[in-house]
Amino acid sequence: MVNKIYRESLEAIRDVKDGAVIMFGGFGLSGIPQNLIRALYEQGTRDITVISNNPGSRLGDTEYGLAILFKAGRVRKFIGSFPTATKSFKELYEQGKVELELVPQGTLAERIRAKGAGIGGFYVRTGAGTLLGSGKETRTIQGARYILEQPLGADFAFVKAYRGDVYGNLVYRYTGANFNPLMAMAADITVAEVEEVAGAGDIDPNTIHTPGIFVDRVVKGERYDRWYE
Amino acid sequence: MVNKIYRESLEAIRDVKDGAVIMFGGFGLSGIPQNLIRALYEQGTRDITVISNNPGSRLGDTEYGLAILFKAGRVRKFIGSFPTATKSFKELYEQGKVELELVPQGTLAERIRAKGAGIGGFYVRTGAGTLLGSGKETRTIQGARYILEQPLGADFAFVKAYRGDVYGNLVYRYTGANFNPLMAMAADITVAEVEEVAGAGDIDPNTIHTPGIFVDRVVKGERYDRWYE
Amino acid sequence: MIAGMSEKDMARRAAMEIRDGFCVNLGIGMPTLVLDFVPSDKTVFFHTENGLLGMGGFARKGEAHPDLVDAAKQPVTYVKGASFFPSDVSFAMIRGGHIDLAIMGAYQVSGNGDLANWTAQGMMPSVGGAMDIVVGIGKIIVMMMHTTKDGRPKIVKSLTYPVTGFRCVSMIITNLCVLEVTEKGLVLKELAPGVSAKDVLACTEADIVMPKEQKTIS
Amino acid sequence: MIAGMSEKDMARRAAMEIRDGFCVNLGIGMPTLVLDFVPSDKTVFFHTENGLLGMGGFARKGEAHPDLVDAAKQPVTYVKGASFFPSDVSFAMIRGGHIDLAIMGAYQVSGNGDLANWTAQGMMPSVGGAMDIVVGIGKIIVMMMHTTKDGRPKIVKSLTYPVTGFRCVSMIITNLCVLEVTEKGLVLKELAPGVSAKDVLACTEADIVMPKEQKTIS
Repeated sequence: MVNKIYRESLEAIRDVKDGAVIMFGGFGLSGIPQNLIRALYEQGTRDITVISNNPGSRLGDTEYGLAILFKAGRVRKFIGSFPTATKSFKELYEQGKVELELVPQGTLAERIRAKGAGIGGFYVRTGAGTLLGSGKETRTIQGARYILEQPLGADFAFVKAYRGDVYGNLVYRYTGANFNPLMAMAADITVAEVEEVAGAGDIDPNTIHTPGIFVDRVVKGERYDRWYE
Repeated sequence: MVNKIYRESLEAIRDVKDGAVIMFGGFGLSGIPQNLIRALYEQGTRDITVISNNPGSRLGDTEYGLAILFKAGRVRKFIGSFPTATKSFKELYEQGKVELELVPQGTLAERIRAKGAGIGGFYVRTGAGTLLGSGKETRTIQGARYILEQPLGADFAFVKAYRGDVYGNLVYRYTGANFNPLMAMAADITVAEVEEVAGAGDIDPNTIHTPGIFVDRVVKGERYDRWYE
Repeated sequence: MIAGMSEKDMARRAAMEIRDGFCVNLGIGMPTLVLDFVPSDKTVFFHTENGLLGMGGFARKGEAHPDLVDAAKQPVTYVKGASFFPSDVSFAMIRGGHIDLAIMGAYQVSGNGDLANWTAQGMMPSVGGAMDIVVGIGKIIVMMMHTTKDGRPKIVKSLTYPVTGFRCVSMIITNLCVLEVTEKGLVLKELAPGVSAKDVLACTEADIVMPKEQKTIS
Repeated sequence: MIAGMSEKDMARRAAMEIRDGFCVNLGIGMPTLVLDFVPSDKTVFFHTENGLLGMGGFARKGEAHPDLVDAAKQPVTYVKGASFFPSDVSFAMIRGGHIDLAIMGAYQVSGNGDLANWTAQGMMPSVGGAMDIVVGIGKIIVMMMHTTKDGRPKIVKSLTYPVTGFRCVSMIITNLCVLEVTEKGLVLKELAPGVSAKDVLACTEADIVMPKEQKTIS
């Protein structure tokens, strides 16, 4: 019988090897898998490629989320849309200690979805003719300039949902969804941390945002920081 | 103040002109905008292009849904994946009285989504090397053969939801969603018929399937046939 | 003509390919019989292309809802843990390689696993999700009668019907036998009770590799 | 240097471009001030790229939820009729042409409406949704100070900063004036109180078409 529930975050990410490519859901601090990030930090995994909208986020003088991995020098490369959000990334970047692949946010979302949906590539106008479009195959469609974008996958996706059940069905809340449902589709192994574990059949099947087929492991997050008052 | 509610189906489709390209949500008889279809029939609109998974559906000896438009000779062309579902379409097709563009179901869904999402085209393996892929641009990606597919839009989308509110937010039920949320994104004007009209703010914003931005008109369906016991 | 297995026995044999935790797409017609043969100690989610993962069975009188149907447009039920979703997500599951197994019917299968099951000459064509399934789902089992009604082989050297997909079939379960599609071509794995390897060869056009022994399906 | 309008007055002027029923994307920073100037008799849904249509305002103490933020990662509220959705749907709204208006900041705008607002030389680049917005949203209003802090023109003949999008800006609202981007180039439509056409010309590098009369923003 299938039961995707793991007892703790560390257990759910134990097989993540040095050099892994990992997608992290979240936008700023909303919808980030903070417990899986902490577990990965504790585990000491190195040389990872991070795919995420931001490399962590700053509130006042403190940096949260993925920033702990960057600060600790665990990340080889960042693929995302808005790295300016953290000072620790900026410092590493300026010292040439971390690689950056900058992707427009909508293209990032669409590339991840493309991987999950078996799309071999797609054309968008976003970035055509700009620095971010340079080197990409260009095509004129109905008078407008488009560039070809590639699907983007990963070894692991770490996502965060509000609720999840034993089959991996997930429900998000507010703007906590963001990249999470897309990343869940695009990785070899998807690990979801949730605030609440629901029993089999307890989630109305009409309200499920991520069907369990996209999720391999579910773990109840150990601790949720309250960043705002 | 915005209020997208129309009083009756006929009013909601009055400006559909002869020759219009119209998408119809639904799969078989599930999730079809049956009241809008009836209104279009009553209005007498001719020479339309129908984009839909099926050209109606048969139960026992009777044909329902879009079949009434085909039977009445109102349709110039059908774009869809499974026309075998109705005898009336088959007869017209064999007599050369209706054009058929056959599209694999997943490609149909993705082409409609592409139009709604501003994607200029995309590559899929589906159909490559087959009759349905013939004439399409081919490309080898990581050793596999892909074909280029185009976005597919329409003048109107007629969709059906379980609930809708004054802002056009929609909620579907069971397998009633199917093509409806995609078509709602891909047409110049989207008309939604719903079983229940909800007040402003009555639908939990976390459970909305189609945000109101994609929907121009909402009408409460006058009559819902019960096809099954 | 040799009868071999009944459709139910074929479905029972096909169900043995379903492992615990699998998500399985069932084609219209004969493959839906497989629903009845999944042991209750396995968690299996059946996918229907119109937007449901976790199909139960056919709805009984009083259970049917007009907006709850399967790919054949028949009213169905759903199981605990099921989810509903629109067509783009349904085909993301299929095309994106998320579904473990598909069981479908066929007009013809060739020795290298090419499949024809969407249309024939002179027929009004319909395709549905067949072409998406054959490129997206890693394991495809074809479940069909070994020959046409008038006794012509359906397992052929090369397809004469319009192709659905290339080298996509992994296994063929017919009323006569179970064949695996391998690098070396078709291999006869199992025989239906009362059917001999010679019987199979007699009504198959494609070459078949014969292992020393064939198991009989019990 | 002439002060011209305050940021609030610029936001008030920008808000006048919002029609009943509009869906509007507001950029980070100054554009968010527009939220306060939409008259209550208009139904306007504010879009934030991270997955909310129907943003209310900034959350007050006690209202904030960690999973309810805007594009600037600030805690916000939502209005009646709002909806939440994932990033692909959010950018389908943007790229697919469903949003009526975007109001954003800029480093530079050229006379033909080219826009630079994502990075500068020597800066670590960040792009967010800016490049998606400029290709997808039909009407783009830039809201910015007329010059840099040290007085150099931001409205230029051609961009010296890396381009975000080409011929995408429809209107520029600065502390000094309102300019429309037309086929003929920039046209001076309105002046801030106490500002003359000559003042505007003095700190603008791009050519400006001067209609006979300019309205003063009231």
